[in-house]
Amino acid sequence: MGAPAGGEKKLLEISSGEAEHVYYWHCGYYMSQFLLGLRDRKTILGIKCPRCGRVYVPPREVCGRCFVTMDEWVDLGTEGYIYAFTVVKLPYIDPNTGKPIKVPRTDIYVKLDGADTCLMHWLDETDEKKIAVGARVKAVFKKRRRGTIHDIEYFKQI
Amino acid sequence: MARRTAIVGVGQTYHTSKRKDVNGQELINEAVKRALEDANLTLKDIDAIIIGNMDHFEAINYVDCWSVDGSGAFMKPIMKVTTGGSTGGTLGACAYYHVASGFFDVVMAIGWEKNSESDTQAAISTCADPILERDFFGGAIGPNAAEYAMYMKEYGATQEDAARVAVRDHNNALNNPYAHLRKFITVEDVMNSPMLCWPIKLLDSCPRSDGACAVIYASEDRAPKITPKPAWVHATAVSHDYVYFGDFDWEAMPTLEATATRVYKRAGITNPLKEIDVMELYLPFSTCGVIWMEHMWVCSRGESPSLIRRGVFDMKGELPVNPSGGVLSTNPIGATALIRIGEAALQVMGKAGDRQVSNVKTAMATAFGSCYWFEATILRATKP
Amino acid sequence: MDRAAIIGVGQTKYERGKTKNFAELVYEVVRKALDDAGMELDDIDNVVTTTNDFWDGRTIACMAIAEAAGSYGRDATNVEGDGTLSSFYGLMRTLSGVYNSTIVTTHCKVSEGSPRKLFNQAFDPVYDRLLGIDAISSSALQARAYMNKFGITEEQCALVSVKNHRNAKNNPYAHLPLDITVEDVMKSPMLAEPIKLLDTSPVSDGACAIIMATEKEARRRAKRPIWVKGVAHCTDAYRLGERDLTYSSALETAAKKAYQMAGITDPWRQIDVAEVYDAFSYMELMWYEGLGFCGRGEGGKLIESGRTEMGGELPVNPSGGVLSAHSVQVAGMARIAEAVLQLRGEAGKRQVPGAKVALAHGINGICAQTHCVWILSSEER
Amino acid sequence: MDNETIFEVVERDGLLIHQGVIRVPYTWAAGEVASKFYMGLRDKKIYGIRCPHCDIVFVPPKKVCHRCFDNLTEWVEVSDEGTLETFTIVHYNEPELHSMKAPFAYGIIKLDGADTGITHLIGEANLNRLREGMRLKAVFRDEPQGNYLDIKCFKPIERANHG
Repeated sequence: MGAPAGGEKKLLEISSGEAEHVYYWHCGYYMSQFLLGLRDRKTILGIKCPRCGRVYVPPREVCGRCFVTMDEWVDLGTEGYIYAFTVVKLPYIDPNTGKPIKVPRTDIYVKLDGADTCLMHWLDETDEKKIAVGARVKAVFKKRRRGTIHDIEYFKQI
Repeated sequence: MARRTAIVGVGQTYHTSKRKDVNGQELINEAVKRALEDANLTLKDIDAIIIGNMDHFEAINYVDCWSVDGSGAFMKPIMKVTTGGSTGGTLGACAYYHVASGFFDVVMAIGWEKNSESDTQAAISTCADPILERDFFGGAIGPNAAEYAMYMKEYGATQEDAARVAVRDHNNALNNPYAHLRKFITVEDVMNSPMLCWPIKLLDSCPRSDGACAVIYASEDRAPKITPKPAWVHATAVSHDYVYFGDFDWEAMPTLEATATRVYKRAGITNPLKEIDVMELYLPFSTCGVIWMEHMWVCSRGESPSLIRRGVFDMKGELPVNPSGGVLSTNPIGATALIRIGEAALQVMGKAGDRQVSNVKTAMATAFGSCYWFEATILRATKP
Repeated sequence: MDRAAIIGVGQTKYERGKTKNFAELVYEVVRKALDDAGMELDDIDNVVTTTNDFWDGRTIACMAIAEAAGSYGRDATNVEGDGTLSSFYGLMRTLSGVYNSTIVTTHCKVSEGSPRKLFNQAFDPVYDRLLGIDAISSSALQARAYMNKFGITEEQCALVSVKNHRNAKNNPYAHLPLDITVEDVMKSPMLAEPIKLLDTSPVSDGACAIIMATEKEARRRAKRPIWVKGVAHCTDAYRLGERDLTYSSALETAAKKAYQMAGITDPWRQIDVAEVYDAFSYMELMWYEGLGFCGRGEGGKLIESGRTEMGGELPVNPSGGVLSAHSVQVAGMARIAEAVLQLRGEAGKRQVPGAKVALAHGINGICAQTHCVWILSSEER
Repeated sequence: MDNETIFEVVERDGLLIHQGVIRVPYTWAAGEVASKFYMGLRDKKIYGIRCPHCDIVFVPPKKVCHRCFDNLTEWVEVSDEGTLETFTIVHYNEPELHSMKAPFAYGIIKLDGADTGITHLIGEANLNRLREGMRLKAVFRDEPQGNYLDIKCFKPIERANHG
């Protein structure tokens, strides 16, 4: 009877250990076309709304504003400018690996020429003083490409 | 048609960085019991419950079902809503519609988070599209930083203007016993704090907290019997528009403008600066406290810094903002926006203690989703 | 309560490994529901989506489908849970006086994740999650408790599977239409005693959308509005060891409340067709009892009598039910959509002739901790 | 770049399927109540908590009674023996979830002195002989780690042990 012995007030924690969840996400037609464009043609594809004319990257089936199906593909090439950037300095846990990311790492929002939305990627420069919003950038492709966003290794300032 | 609905009780935990002494259910229970106590109700009086958080912070699937021991939902209706950072706003709206529809008379909304149970940035970065954006999403700080950089250039605002917002919120928190960070700071402290992403510094940004909040909504029949001065819900509104992070127009803040426009229209507000007595705003960075006032139509473009310098949004100013200390001092993410609603309600009910703004007739609370989902609520001392 | 009606429904075909992504699935059903209602998105003033961050594999999963659901520029919100719950929230918004017409969407691609591991996350991380228990093994505990108490046999459970897979042959959306016998079910691989492979529901991907409107809007727009007569949900205790696993009081409570709203005093006679959430075969028998279709412990006898088959007095799951298509979070809304088709007389080969009152049922959580019951009717009064 | 993780990419009929993995680690606070429960297991004692209002002894213990919503403080030691209420024998393997290889059994056991069932593993047993109502006894882990598996499993009580 009575309270557990010892009267010791210890507060425990339960750990998830190395738990992981594996998914197999279907890219669907539109994202697949985009990724195959990177892999096979080293180009970045956008898609244009037939009603409002907005050019979306990454491409997708529906223009949310007009609620119409889009089918006009636009070859956006590989250049644009930096719309926003972050130099990540504090390592956080990479959800892909459960281990800290390597810092510094520069995340950028690229407004590609001819696009109305931004593509997210990395910049190969981590010195804030050498990065400017509005600077021209160009995608640098890998030699071996697999149909992923990392077929672009990074963007570099021109 | 719509039944009039009011907030009649608010409860929250003493927010802190880590609550090792309670599990999630027990944390929730503290807020629930305080809300019941505040409204002088028992669990029997509650007809339905809504709960929300962000799943990947604690990795609990079917939180509504799991919560029963804390939320009190045993043999009651409960459902879960979630929209990221704006979850608290979504919860408040959901409770409002539960009552306004006529299905339920007394309804409790619960927001909670135990951010200490995982790496917040790891969990939040899974909100980005896994195939195209996840690897490049180091948080919302970059775009906010760029937004303020552009703003300074265009309107002559300074880093000190943002620091003044941080000072205001942090120092207001000294009056709020529930706030997580309660430390007096100066503009100089903010300016000297570590640079996270130019021009945003450590003291310009929000912490992560363990905490819960519960807010009780009641119908027109029931509310006046529960409390002599309920906070009547006059309007709620939501707007958002993105799928990918890259989609958003950082300069124009279309979703904030749309939300503000919509909620003012529904509440019949034409001049927010004059007609609203206090605001509890979801400002994740102090810079947002400069720019967003303009997108909320409180003042015209470029005018916000001068209002901040004049102290218009200070406790004794014309339109006090964040008497509670806001998100910069307390941020249990799934609860954060519901705390805004709860604090706004306390102001209307005249129960905000040391952080009370005198004679509040109209209060506004906002919610901000981790990427540009805005919600807003207008509460008044008078019935709609 | 003011009245509201369902005026449009849309479903994908349910199958494993659908190639469309979340947004494309949702766009498909929103388009179908709008076409079904004869509406354009401009006619819709608010949106409720349904997502689950675990099944979808991303936090704030509602981001992925915002454009596809028609959320742009609209007042939108998001529920996490079974589609019957998000539909109920959609109904509340419709009746709040703030809106005229609401679209509610739900989607799930169960095949893309690891269902057992994702469901294990519903268990208490501080206590029993470490046991590695999942939906099948926890339901097996419930199945045995129920069967042992009332002498329900495995063959009686198997009859549910036989009936529903056969019904699925009449449903073009179903994932697993099958011609099977009780013997086939009994001989199918044992997973967690007494649950065998053919007692379980398939891993299905799919999406569903419904459009609800106020009475005024429904009258203006819909040729055949289906009126919502009653809805209620209720949640049992969290821990299995604290519940009566042999009978669902939460279902009884929800059903009684929904019946009361709808003026139903004798569910067996007043309801013409029911679509229930049979994630496992034994569940359909338990739900008969909780819904008051028969007495406690009489579910086995009821299925044997054939009275819930097509052509029986109260056909249950003419669509093939969840045993024939189980897209988590979608399956409950699919029950509503199927009930609507029945009441409009548009259910094709699975039509129950002359159905005027239908029941749709959804569940949520471990061993159906939460139940939600809907009563729909083609008749106004 | 440094931070790229290589995942599988499958191409099927001109469409891509991307593998993704979420490996966010979690640390859950057990809280005072569950911590006490686990401290008890360390001493091979099983503690429940009693609601005086509802007269229910909860095992495992909880801080709040879900029925009357009172805070619970009355700790009660219960027996490590109890009665099997329901069980299932699992025939599939899910190595990342299961601590035992199939076939193995889960059961809900009502310990003597408790009013609620505890869900757990059944081990050291002839699975063919499991029956509702049979008596089981807790098997404690030799080196407790402060979690649910500090009870390794419950095993059938052999008649000989009853004396």
